Amino acid sequence: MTLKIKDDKPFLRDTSKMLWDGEPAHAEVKDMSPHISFAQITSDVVNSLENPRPIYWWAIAVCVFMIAVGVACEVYQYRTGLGVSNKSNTNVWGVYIASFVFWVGVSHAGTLLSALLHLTHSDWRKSVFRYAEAMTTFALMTAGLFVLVHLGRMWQVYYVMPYPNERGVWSNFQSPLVWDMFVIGTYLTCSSIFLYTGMIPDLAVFRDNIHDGWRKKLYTFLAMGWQGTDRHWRNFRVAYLTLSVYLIILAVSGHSVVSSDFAMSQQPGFHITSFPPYFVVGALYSGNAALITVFIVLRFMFRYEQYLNMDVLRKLVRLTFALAMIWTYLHLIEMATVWYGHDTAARDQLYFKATGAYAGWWWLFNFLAIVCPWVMAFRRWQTNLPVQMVLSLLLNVGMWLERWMIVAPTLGHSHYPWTFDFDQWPSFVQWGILFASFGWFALLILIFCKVFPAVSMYELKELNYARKVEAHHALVGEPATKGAH
Amino acid sequence: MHRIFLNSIVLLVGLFAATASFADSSTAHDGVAPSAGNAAAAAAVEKKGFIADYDNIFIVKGGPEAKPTTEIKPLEWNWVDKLFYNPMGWINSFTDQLGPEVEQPIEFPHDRHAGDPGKVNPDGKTGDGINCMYCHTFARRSLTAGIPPLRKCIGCHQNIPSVRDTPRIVKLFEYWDAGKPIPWKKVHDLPDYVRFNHERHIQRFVFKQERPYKEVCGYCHGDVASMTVARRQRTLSMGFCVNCHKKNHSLDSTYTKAGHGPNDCFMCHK
Amino acid sequence: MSKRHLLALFDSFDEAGEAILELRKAKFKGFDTDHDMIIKSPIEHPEFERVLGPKPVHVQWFPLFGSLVGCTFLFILVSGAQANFFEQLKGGKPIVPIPINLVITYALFMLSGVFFTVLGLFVCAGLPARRVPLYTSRVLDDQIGVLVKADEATLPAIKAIFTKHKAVEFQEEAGK
Amino acid sequence: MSIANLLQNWSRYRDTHPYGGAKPHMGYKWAMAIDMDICTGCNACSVACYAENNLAVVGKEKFLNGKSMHWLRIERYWHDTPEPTDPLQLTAYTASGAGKHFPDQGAHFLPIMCQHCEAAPCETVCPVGATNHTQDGINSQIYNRCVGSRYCLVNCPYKVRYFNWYNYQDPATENVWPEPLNQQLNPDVTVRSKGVMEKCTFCVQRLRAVMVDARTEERLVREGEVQTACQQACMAGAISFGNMLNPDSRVGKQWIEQGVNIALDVQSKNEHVGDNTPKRGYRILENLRPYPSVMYLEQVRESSV
Repeated sequence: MTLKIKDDKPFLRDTSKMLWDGEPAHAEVKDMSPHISFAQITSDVVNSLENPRPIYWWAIAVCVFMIAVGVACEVYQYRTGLGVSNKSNTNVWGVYIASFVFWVGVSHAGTLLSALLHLTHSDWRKSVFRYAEAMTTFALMTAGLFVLVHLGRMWQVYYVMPYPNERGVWSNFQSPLVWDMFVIGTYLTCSSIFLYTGMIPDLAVFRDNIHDGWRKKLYTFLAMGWQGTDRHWRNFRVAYLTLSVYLIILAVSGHSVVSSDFAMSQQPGFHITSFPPYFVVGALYSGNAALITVFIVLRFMFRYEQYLNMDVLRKLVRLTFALAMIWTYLHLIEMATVWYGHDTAARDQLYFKATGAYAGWWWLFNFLAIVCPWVMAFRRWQTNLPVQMVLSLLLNVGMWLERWMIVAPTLGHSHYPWTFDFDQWPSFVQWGILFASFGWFALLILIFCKVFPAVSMYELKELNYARKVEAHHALVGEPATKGAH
Repeated sequence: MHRIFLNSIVLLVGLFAATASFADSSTAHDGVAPSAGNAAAAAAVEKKGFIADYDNIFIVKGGPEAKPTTEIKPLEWNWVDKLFYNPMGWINSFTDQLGPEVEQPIEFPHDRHAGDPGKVNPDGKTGDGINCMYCHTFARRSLTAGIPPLRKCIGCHQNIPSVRDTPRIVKLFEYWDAGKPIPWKKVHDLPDYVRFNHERHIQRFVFKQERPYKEVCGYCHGDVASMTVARRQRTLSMGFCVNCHKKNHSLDSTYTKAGHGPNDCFMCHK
Repeated sequence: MSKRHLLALFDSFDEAGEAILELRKAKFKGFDTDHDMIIKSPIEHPEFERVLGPKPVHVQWFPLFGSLVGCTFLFILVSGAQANFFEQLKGGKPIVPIPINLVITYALFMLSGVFFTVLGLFVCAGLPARRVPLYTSRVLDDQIGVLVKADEATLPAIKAIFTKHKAVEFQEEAGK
Repeated sequence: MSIANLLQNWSRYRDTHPYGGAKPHMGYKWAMAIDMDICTGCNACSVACYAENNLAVVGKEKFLNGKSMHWLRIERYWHDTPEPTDPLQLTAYTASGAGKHFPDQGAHFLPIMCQHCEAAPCETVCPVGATNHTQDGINSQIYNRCVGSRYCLVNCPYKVRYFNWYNYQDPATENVWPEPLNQQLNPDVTVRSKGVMEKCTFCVQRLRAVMVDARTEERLVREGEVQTACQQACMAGAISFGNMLNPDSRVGKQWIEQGVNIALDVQSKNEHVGDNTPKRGYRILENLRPYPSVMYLEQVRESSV
C-alpha cells in the first residue's frame, strides 16, 4: 500500500502498557489510526486465531464449569418436575421467562450496531459490529434454551410449530407465544444469515492465509470462492444493505412481539400499552451494556487494543447513556400511566412492587438501571476500563432485575386476592440454570472469536483507507473529501 | 345324567345372563343421579325398538340384507389436504397400516363365526354369518365393544357336539372347567388419553343410517369376517379419526343437525 | 487467436483506476473492457464504478419478489390452516383473525426477504465461484489486482499501460 | 375441505360470542349458580372433586408452597366491615360478628372453580390450542396436547388453573396414590402427568356420558339427569348446575330470576333502582369481560335485612 503520508513509521504495539491505562483523554485518538497498514490488519486478526492470552483458556474452563452446573440442575428438574424450581400456581413464570426476555434483549444491541449504524454510515461501528452481531445470534440461542427449560413438557415443544401433521391439529396462531416462535425464529435465522453474509470476504482472507487443518477446509467451504472481484463487491454491497434494512425491522418487531407476551395478557402490571417501545429500548440499553463488557474482555483477550480502542469505547458508552436516558423516560412514563390511570388493580400492583415482598429488589433495580448510568455522562469515566467494566456489569444486573421485576411481583399480585400471599423465592435450580446461561453465552462468544474474525477486516480496511485519505488531505492541505463511501 | 343336569343349568344361567345384559341396556352411567328422566328414557328406548331383541339377533337392522354392501373404501383425499394440510396422513394412507400380529390364547376363528355362509374359508368350512354384535354386545351401548364372557362361548358350544373334540374347543372347555377367564390380548389398542365411543358410531351408522354392520365395523376393524385371529388393519391414529369427523355424514336431506362428527376435543379426550 | 489472462497488481487505488481509464480509452481490438476486465480488491471501492462503466446491480429485486411471495404464501397457508382446523373453537374470536395473521405474516415477510436476498447475492455475484486462472491471496490483503483477458497480440500493449501506472507485479497465464 | 372451509361460512363450525348471539349452543349451555347464603363452607364439594377427578393430594408442605391441586377451592373472607356510626345499625353489625376476633368473627365462604368463561382469556393465549371452547359452553383442557407454557394461568383472572409441578403418579418421586389407593382412581378421568395444566371441567366425563345417551335417544339431556361431583356432595344444595337453555333447569331459572345475563359485562339489574325485589346474583370480575358461566348469589347479611 502506498501511503501518501510522509512519516510512515510503524505503530508502537506496547500492549502491556496499554492494557488498563487507556490512552490519555486529551490525545486525539481516532476510531482508526491511519498509521496501520492493510497487511497489519490482516495479520493481527489472523494471529488472533492462534495466540490469545492464556486467560482465554481459563475463561473456557470457567464457562464449561458454569454450563455443567446448569446441566446438572436441568437434569434434576427434568427428572423430578418443574416443582423443584420452586414456583407456585400463582407465581408460574419466574426466572426463566425473565431471563428469556433478558437474552432476547441482549441480542438487540448487535443489530443496532451492525444494521442501524451501517445505514447511517456511522463508521466507528466497524470495529465492534462483528462480535456484536455474533452476540445477537448467540443471545438468541441462549434465549431459546430458556423457552425449553421453562416448558412443562419440553419434549413436546414441537407442538408449537405449525407443521402439517397427521393429527390435523395446528398451533394456535392467536397466541403471542406462537408469534414469539415465529418472530424469534425468524430473527435467529436472519441474524445468523446476516452474520455469515457479512463475514464472507473475511472468511476468504482466512482461507488464503491458513494453509492446513480443519479450519482450512471450513473456511474454504464457507468463503464460497470469494475473490473480491468488482462483481462480488458490487452485489455484496446492495445485498448487505438490504439485509441490514430487514434486520432493523426484525429487531424492532422482535422485541415488540416479546413484549406482547405480557401486554396481550389481562394480568395487571402486564397489560400496558407502552410495553413494546419500552421493551425495545430496554433491550438496546442492556444489549449495549453487555457489548461494553464483551468489548473490554475481547480487547484484552485477543490483543485488539488498536481496533477496539478508546475512541470507539467512548462512542459506545455515550450511545449506552443515551439509550439509558430514553429507557428511563419510558420507565417513568409507564409508572405514570399506571399511577394516573383508572385501573385500581394495576395501581395496587405498582404499590406492591414498591412496598411488597419484592420491594428491595425493585428499588435496587431502579437504582442500578436509572442512577448508575449517570456515571457514563462524565467524560473522565467514559474511557476508564475498570469503571466501565464494573458499570456495564451492574447495568446488566439492573436490567436483568428489571425483567425479573416485570415477571415475579406482577404474578404475585394479580386481580384476585387468593394470589396475594405467595411470594416465591427461586430455588437453586433456577439460579443454577441462569448461571449456566451466562457460561453458555460466553462460551459461544469465545469459541466464535477464536474461530472466526471477531472484528471485520474488510470494514476496518475501508475505515483505515478513509482515515488515510483524510490524513493525506490534512497533510497536503486539500479539502477533506469522503474517502470510502 | 348328573353332568347333563349341571350343563343345562349352566346353559340356562348363561342365557339368562345374556338376556339380562340386553335388558339393562338403558342403565344410566356411573355417577349419574337417578332421576325421573331415566324411566322415560327407558320407555323411549322400548318404543323406538332400536335395540334388537334376542330372538332376532341374527337379523338386526343393518344385517347383510339391510342394504347392499358397499366396499370399505379408504379415506378420500383432496389435493389441498395432500399437499399442505395433511401430507403425513396422506403418505401414511399408502403405507402398511397393519398392526402387529397378536398371539391369542385360543386362535379364535372369526371367519368361521362371522364369515359369509356362502363363502368357503381356507379351512374348508363356510362361515356362520353371525352378527358382530352377537358377541361384542357392548358395542352398541357403551364406550367399549367388549370381549364376550366365556359363558357366551360355552353357551353355544355346549350344544355343538360335532366340533367338541377339536383342539381349540378342548382348550376352551379347559378354561371353563378351571373356572378361569380366557386371557385375550388386546388387538385394537388405542393410544392412551383417547376414549373412543363405540355406542355413538354403531347407533348412528348401523341403526340410524342402516348401513350394513360389516361396512360400519369394518371401516376401522377391517374385514374381520375373513380373518381368523383379528389383526389391526388401520393406524387408528388421531388423523384417521379427524379426517372422518370432517366428512359430512348427514342422515338424510332433512337432517338439519351438523352432519360431521363432533369437533370438540372434550368428546374423546378428558 | 487464442486469448490469455494477465493479472497486474497495484499498490494504489488511484493508479489502478487511472490504468483502467487508459485501457478503456485505448480500445484495443478484441478486448472488451466491459467483459474482459475484472478488478479484485481487498475493500469495496466505489470509485472504480466510475471508471468501469455502467454495471447494473439487480440484487434488490430478489427480496422484493421474495417478501411479497413469501408473505402472501404464508398468509394463505395460515388462514387455510385455521379454517381447516375446525376442532379449534376459540370463545368469541374469529376463525381467521386478520390482524393476528398479519403479525405472523410480517415475520415471514422478512424471513423470505432475507432468504431471497442471499439467494440474489449468490446468483448475481456468481457465488459459490471457482477460482479464476490467475489469483493471488494478496488481492484480499492489500493489493489491487486487474485481471484482463485479451488476445496474445494485444497483451504487451496492455502490459505497457499497467507498467506506466506503477503496477508492482504481473502474473501471466502460460501460453496454450 | 380446506379451501371450502375458507370460502364457506366459518361460523358453521363454531358459536358466536358470547352466548345469546345468532347461533345457539347446539342445544346446550352448561352453567352453574352458587348460592353463598346456603353455603356453609364445609369443603365437601372440594373433597368430592378430589375423589371424582383424580386430583393429587399434594400434602401440607406443597400446599402452603402454592402447589395445591384443588380444582374447587373454598376461599374464606373475614367480615371486617367498619363499625357503623348509626347506632340503629349497630345491633345488626354486632350480630353479624363483624369487628370481633376469630371464633366470633363472621366469615364468608366463596367456592371458586373454573368459571368456564364464554370469552375465556386462557383460550386465546395457549400456544398449542390445548384449551378450547366446546360448543356446549365448556372451557376444555386437553392434557395430552398441553406443553406446559403456563400462559393460560398467567392470563386467568381467577387463577383457577393448577399446574402439575411433579409427577404425582410416579412411585419413584411423588407417590400420591400408593398401592391400594390407586384403585380409587376414576377410570373415566385421565391421571395427569407432570408438566400439564389442569382445571375444573364441570365433570365433563359425567356430562358426556349422559349426552351420548341422550343423543342416542334423540333428545336433549333432561334437568336432573346429570350432576357435577360438587353439586352432588353439597348437603345444603347451594350449587345448582345444568343446561341453561333448558327452560326446566334450576340454574337457568336462577339466572333469569337474578337478572344476570351471560352476554353482558354490566348487568342491567344494577341500573333498575326502582325495582324492589332483592337481586343477589353477580359474577366475579365481570368487568374484565370474560363472560363467566358461574353466577354467585350474594350472602344475605343481617345488616341489610
